[in-house]
Amino acid sequence: MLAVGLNHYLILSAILFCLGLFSVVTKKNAVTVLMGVELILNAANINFIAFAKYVDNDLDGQMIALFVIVTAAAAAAVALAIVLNIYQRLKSINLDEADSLAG
Amino acid sequence: MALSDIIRDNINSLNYFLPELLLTGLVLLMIIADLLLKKERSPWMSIIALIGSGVVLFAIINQYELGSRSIFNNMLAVDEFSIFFKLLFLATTILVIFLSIASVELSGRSVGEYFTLLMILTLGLFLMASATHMITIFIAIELVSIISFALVTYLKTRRRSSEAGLKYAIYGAFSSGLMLYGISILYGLTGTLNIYEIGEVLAGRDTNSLALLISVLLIMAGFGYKIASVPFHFWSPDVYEGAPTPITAFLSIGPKAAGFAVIIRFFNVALSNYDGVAEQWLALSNINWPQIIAVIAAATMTLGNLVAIAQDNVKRLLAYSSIAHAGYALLGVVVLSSQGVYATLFYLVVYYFMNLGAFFVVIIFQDIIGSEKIDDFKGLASRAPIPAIAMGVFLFSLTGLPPTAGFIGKFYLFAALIKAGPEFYWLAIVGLLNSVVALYYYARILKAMFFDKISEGVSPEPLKISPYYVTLLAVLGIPTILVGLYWAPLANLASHSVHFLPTF
Amino acid sequence: MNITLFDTIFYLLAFLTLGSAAIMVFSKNVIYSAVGLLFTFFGVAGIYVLLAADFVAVVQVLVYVGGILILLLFGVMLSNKITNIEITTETLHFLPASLVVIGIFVVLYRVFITTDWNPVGSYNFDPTTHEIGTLLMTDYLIPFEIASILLLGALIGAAYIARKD
Amino acid sequence: MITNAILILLLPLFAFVVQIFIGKRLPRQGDWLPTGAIICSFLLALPIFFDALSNYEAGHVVVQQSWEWLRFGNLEITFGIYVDNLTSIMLIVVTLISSLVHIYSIGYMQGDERYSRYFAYLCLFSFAMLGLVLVDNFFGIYCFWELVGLGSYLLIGFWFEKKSASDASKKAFITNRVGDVGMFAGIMIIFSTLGVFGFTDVFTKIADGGLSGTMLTVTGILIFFGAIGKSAQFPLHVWLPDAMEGPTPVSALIHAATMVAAGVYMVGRTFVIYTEDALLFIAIIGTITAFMAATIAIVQKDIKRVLAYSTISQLGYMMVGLGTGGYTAGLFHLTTHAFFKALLFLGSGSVIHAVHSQDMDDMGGLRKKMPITFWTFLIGTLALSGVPPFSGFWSKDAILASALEFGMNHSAYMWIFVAMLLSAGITAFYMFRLIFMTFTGQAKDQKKFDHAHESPFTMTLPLVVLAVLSVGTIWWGWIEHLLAKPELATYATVAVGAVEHSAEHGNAHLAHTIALFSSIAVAGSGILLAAVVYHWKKISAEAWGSKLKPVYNLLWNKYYFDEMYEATVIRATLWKSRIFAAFDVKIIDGFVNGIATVTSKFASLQGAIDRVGVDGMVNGVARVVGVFSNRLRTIQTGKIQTYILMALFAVLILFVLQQF
Repeated sequence: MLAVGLNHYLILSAILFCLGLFSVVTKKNAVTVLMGVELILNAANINFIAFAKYVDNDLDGQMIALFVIVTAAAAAAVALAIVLNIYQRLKSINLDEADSLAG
Repeated sequence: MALSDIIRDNINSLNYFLPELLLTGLVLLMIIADLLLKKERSPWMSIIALIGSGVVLFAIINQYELGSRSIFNNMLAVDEFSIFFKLLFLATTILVIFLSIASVELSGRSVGEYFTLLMILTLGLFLMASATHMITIFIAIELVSIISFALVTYLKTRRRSSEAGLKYAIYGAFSSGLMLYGISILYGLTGTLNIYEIGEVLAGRDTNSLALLISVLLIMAGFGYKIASVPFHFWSPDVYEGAPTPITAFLSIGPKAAGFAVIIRFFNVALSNYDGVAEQWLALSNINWPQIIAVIAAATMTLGNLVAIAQDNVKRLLAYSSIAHAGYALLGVVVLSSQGVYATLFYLVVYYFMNLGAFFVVIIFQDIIGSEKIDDFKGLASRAPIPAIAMGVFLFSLTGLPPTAGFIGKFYLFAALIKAGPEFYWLAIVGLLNSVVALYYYARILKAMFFDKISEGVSPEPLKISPYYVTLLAVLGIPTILVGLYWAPLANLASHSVHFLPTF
Repeated sequence: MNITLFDTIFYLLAFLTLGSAAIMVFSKNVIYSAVGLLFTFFGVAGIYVLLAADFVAVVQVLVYVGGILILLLFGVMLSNKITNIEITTETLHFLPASLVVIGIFVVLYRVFITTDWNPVGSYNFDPTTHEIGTLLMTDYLIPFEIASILLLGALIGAAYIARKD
Repeated sequence: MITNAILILLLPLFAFVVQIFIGKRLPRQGDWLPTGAIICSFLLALPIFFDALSNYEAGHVVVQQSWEWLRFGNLEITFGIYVDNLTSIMLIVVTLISSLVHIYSIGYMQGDERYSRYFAYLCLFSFAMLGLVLVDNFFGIYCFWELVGLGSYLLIGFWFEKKSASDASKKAFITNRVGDVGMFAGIMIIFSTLGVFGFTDVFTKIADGGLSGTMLTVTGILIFFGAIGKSAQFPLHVWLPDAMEGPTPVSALIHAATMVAAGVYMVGRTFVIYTEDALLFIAIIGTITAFMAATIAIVQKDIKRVLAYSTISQLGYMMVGLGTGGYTAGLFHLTTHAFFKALLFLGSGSVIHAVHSQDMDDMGGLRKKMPITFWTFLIGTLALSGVPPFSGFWSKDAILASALEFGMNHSAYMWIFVAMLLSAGITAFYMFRLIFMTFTGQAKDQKKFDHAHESPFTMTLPLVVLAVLSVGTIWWGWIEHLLAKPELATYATVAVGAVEHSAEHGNAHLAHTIALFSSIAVAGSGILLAAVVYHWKKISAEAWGSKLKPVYNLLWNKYYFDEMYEATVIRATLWKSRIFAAFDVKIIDGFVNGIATVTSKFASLQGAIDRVGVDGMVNGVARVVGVFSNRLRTIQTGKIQTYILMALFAVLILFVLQQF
C-alpha cells in the first residue's frame, strides 16, 4: 500500500481538487477564489501527467497539461483585470458584495 | 506516422483551414488598423470587420466543395456539420456588428478592441464547432470564454457590466476546471484524447461505469455552462442582464450554439456507436447518458420558464427564456437519432432569428426610452408600431405558435422525441406543459406593448425609428415568418448538415 | 513492502503540496494564502518530475510561480490599501460547502480506488523537452497556434479593462 | 372546382395583406376591399355547395388535391385541400356569415379610430377559419387552429384601451392554449405511431389497426381537448363570456358562428377516430356544459352575456349530439345555430348601438322604436328556443332524439337525455326573459329610450337575411342526405373482420317521437314561465331570487369557476414561479440557517482549527464569532459562489441518481 503507484497520485489530485473547490465556494475574496481555481487546474494536471505515464505511456497528457498552464495564465490575466475593475467600482473585491444582479 | 507525413498533413490541411486563417488575418489587420486610425467612434473598424466577414463567408461556402476531411492530425474536422455551424456563427457575428453600430450603450467606448475581440470570439466558435480532440475542444472553449469575459465587462465604468463580467469570469474559470478534471479521468480510462479513439476504446472495452459517469458529469459541467443548462445556468441571467445588450444577444446564440455543436459531436462520436441502418446512435451500454441529458433538459426548460414569469426586466426575462430554449434544443440530443440532431440544428437557426430579433427590439427601446422594464414598455405599440409588431412576431415564434418558425422548430423536436419511443414520452409531456407556461410571460410583454395604456407622465408622441432599425428588423422578422410557412430549404440544409466525421 | 527513496520523495512532496494548499485554503490572510499557493506550485512541480515530466515541471515553475502567482499578488496589492494591515478574506457558507466537497471527495475516492486503469507501466526517464518541442510543431501545431491567438486576445482584453480612460 | 377552393382561401388573405399595409390610405379606409373579397369567396363557395347538393350521396368528395410540401426525414408532408359535403356546408356558413358581419360592421364600426385595422383583422380571421375548414391534414388543421386563435385574440382585444378587453383577450388566448396542448399531443401521437398527417391516410391506417384500444381512446380524447378549448366546453368555457368585450359583430362572427364551431367541426371531421369510450367522454362533457351554461344564463343582466352563455350551452348540445352518435344531428345544429345565433348577436348589437348600454335594466319597450330589430330578434329567439317550425327546433329535436336513443341503449346514461331536456326548457325561459326585458313593457331608462332609433340599412340588412335563413333551413332532409355518419370500416384496406352494427333501429323511431313531443312541451312551458314572471309579472323574480339566495349566488357567480381558476391554476403558477425565482435566494439560505443551530458545535470546532492553524495566530478568537455571524447573515442571492455551490451539489445529486 505504501509503495507509490498510480492511485497515490490520483488521490493526491482528488484532495487538491476538493481543496480548490472548497476555496472557490467559500472564500469571499475574489483573488483567493482565483487561487482556488488554480488548485483545481493543478489537480487536473497531476491526473493528466500521471495517466500519461501509467496508462497512455505517451506524451498526450503532458501536452494538454502545457496547454492548461497557458490558458490558465490567460484566464488569470483577464480575470484579474476584471477584479481590479470591480475594485474601482465597489472599493471591494468581496464577491458577496457584487450581488446587485439577482433574482 | 513519420514526421514528414505529419508535416505534410499539416501543410495540406491549410487548404481546408482557409476561413479560420482569413479570420486570423482579419484580426491582425484590425489590430494594426486600430493603431493607425485610433479615432474614437471611427466607423472604419466596423466596416473592416464587415468586409472581412464577407470574405470569410465565401471561404466557408467554398468549403462545401472541398468535401469532408479530418485536418491537422485529427485535431479538427471539416465536415457539413461544422460548416453549418460556422455559417450560423458568422451570421450571428455580422448581425451583432450591425446591432453594435446602432447601440447607444456602446457609443463613447473605443470600438477598436471591441470589434477585434468580437472577431477573435468568432474564431473561437469556429474552432469549437470543428474540434475533434479534447485539447482543441478545451482550448477553443477557453478561447471563447476568456474573450467573452472581456466583452461582457466592456462597459467597464458601469457597475452592472463590471459585476456581470466578474461573475462570468469566476463561474467560467470554475466550470472549465471541472470540465478539465472530467477530461483527465476520461483520459485515464481510455489513454487517448482523440474523440474517435475514445469512442473506439470505450466501445471495445468494458470500462468502469462509475468512473465514466463522474467524468461525463464533470465534462457536462463545462458544456452545460456554455449552453446555460440547469444546473449550470446560474450565471446566465445575471450576465445577460449586466452585459451590453449586443453582447447579450451574441452570448445567447453564438456560444450556446457552439456548445450544442460540441455536445452533439462529443456525445455522438465518443460515447455512442452509430447504427447506419436505423440512422441512429446507440449509447454505450455502461453509461446511460441520454437519461442524464433528458433530466437536464426537463429541468432546464421548466426552471427557465417558471422563473421567467416573475421577471419584470425584459432583458432578464429573455435570459430565462433563453435558458428554456436550450432545454428544448436538448430534446433533439436526447434521442440519439439523426432526426433528433437535425431537429436541434433546425431549431438553432430558428432560434437565431427569433432571439436576435427580440433582443434587437429591446436594444431599440432601451436606446430610445432608456429602460428595459416591462412597465416602461406600456403602450409602445401606438408610439412605435413597427418594432412592436416585429416584437410580436418574435415572441409568437419564441412561444412556438404557428405560422412562425418557432412552431416548426418545436414541431421537429417533438416529432423526433416521440418517434424515439415511449421511453421519452414523459419528456415530451414536460415540454408541452412548458410551452403553455411560456405563453404566459411572452404574452405579458405583448400585453404591455399593445393593450396597456401609456403610463401617466409619458408623452404619447410617436417615437422616431430610423430606417436602419427598420431594415434590420425586417432582416430578422421576415425569415421568422417565412420559415414558418415554407421551411424546406432550411430543412434541407439542416438535414444535409447532420453528417459529421467519421462519415456515415 | 519496502519504502524506496522514490516513495519517500513522493510522500514528502505530497505533504508539501497538500499542506501548503491547506494553508492557502484555510488561511484568512490573503498574503499567507499566496505563500501557501507558492509552495503548492513547487510541490506540484516536484510531483511532475517524479512522473517523468521534466519540461512540464519547468513550465509550471516558470508560468505559475513566475507569472500567475505574481499576477495574483498584484491583484492583492492593488485591491487593498497597503497601509491596511488586515488583508483578510472571510468565508461563506462553510458548512454546506464542506458537506458537498466531502461528498465529491468520497465519490472521487471510490471511483479512483475501484477503477481498473489498465496501466501499461513502463517507466522512462528520458528528457522530454526534445520530443515535446517536436510535437508542438507537428501533432499539436494547431492547438499551439490557437493558444497564441488566445494569449493575444486575453492581452487585448485585459489591457482594455485594466487601463484607465 | 379546385380553383374555386383555392381562391376562396386566397382572396381574404390577399385582402388582409393589402388592408393591413395600405388600408388607411385607400378610399373609405379600404372597408370595401375585405368585404368585397369575402363576398367573392361566398359566391365562389356556392358552386361547390350546389355540386355537393346535386350529387345526392353522402360521403361525396367534391375536391381533393394535395401537393408535396416538404420532406420530413424520409417521409413527405403533403399539404392539400379536401372538400366533401361537410366542408361545403361549412364553407357556406363561414363565408355567408362573415360577409354579413363585414357588411354590418361598416355601419357598426363607423367612426372608430382603427376602422381600417378592424377590417384587416376580420379578414385575417376569415382566412384562418376558411383554411381550417379546407385543409386536408392534422398538421394543417393545427396551424390554422392557432391562427384562428390569433385572429380572435386581436379582435377580442380590439378596444384594448379598455382593460377588461385586453384582459379578456389574454384570457381567451391562454385558456385556448391549454386545450391546444392536448390537441398537439394527440397529433404527435398520431404522427409518431402512424407516420402520416392526412385525414384519409390516418383513418385508413387506424382502420387497418395501426392504432387501437386504449391508446386510440387517449388520442381521441387528447384531440378533443382542442375542441374543449376552442368550443368553450366545460371546464375551459370561462373565456367565452369575457370575450364579449370585443365589438359585437366580432362576437357574432367568432363566438356564435365560426370559431367556436371549429371545435365541433373538428370533431365531426375526425369523427371516425373516436372510440366508444372517447365518444362517451365527449357526450358527458357536452352535457355538463349545456346544462351548466343554461342555468347561468338565467340570472345574467348583460344582454350579450346571456347570449354568450346560451352559445356555450348550445355548443354543449352539439357535442352531445356527436358524442351520442347523432353525427348528423350535431352538425345540423351547428349549421342552424350559426345562423340564428349570429342573428341574435347582430340584433343585440343593433340594440346596444341604439341605447349605448349592454345592461338589460336600461332597456325595455324597444319594440316600437326598432321594429326590424325586434321582429328579426324574435325569429332568432324562437329558433333558439326550439319552437316549431323554426330551424332550431329541428336540429335540437334531432339531438334530443339521439340522446334519448343512446339512453335507451345504455340505461346508465339516461340522465344525459334528462339534463338535455331540462336545458332546453331553461333555454326557452331565459331567451324569453331577454325578449320581455328588452323589447316589451315600459322603458326603464327614459333618456336612453328617447335617444334610441332603428339602425342604419347596412346593419338591418344582415338581420333580415339571417332571419330568413333561420326560418329557411328548416328542411331536415337536405342535411340528412349530405351528412351520413361515417364508418371507420369504410376506410380499411384490409379486412378486419365484420364490423358489428349495433344500431338498434327499433328504438330510433320511438325516440324521435318522444323527443319531438317532449321538446315542444318543455319549450312551451319555458316560454310560459318567462311570460308569467317577466311579462305579466305574476311571480316576482326578485322575491324568488332572494328566496333561493344560495342558488342565485351560485349562478350569478357562474359556479365560481373564475374564482376557482384564480385560486388554483393561476395562483399556483405564479406561486411556483415565485418559489423558483426565490430559489437562488432562499433554498441555500434556508438550508444553511435551518441547520445553523445544530451545527454551532461544528462551528466552534472549525473555530478551534482556525485558532491552532496559521491564521489563528493572526486573527483573534473574537473574529471567529464575527465570521460566523457574518456568514450566516450575508448569504444572499446574486452571489456567484452560491451558484457554484448549487451546481456542485447538482452534480453530486445527478451522480447519485444515476447510481440507482
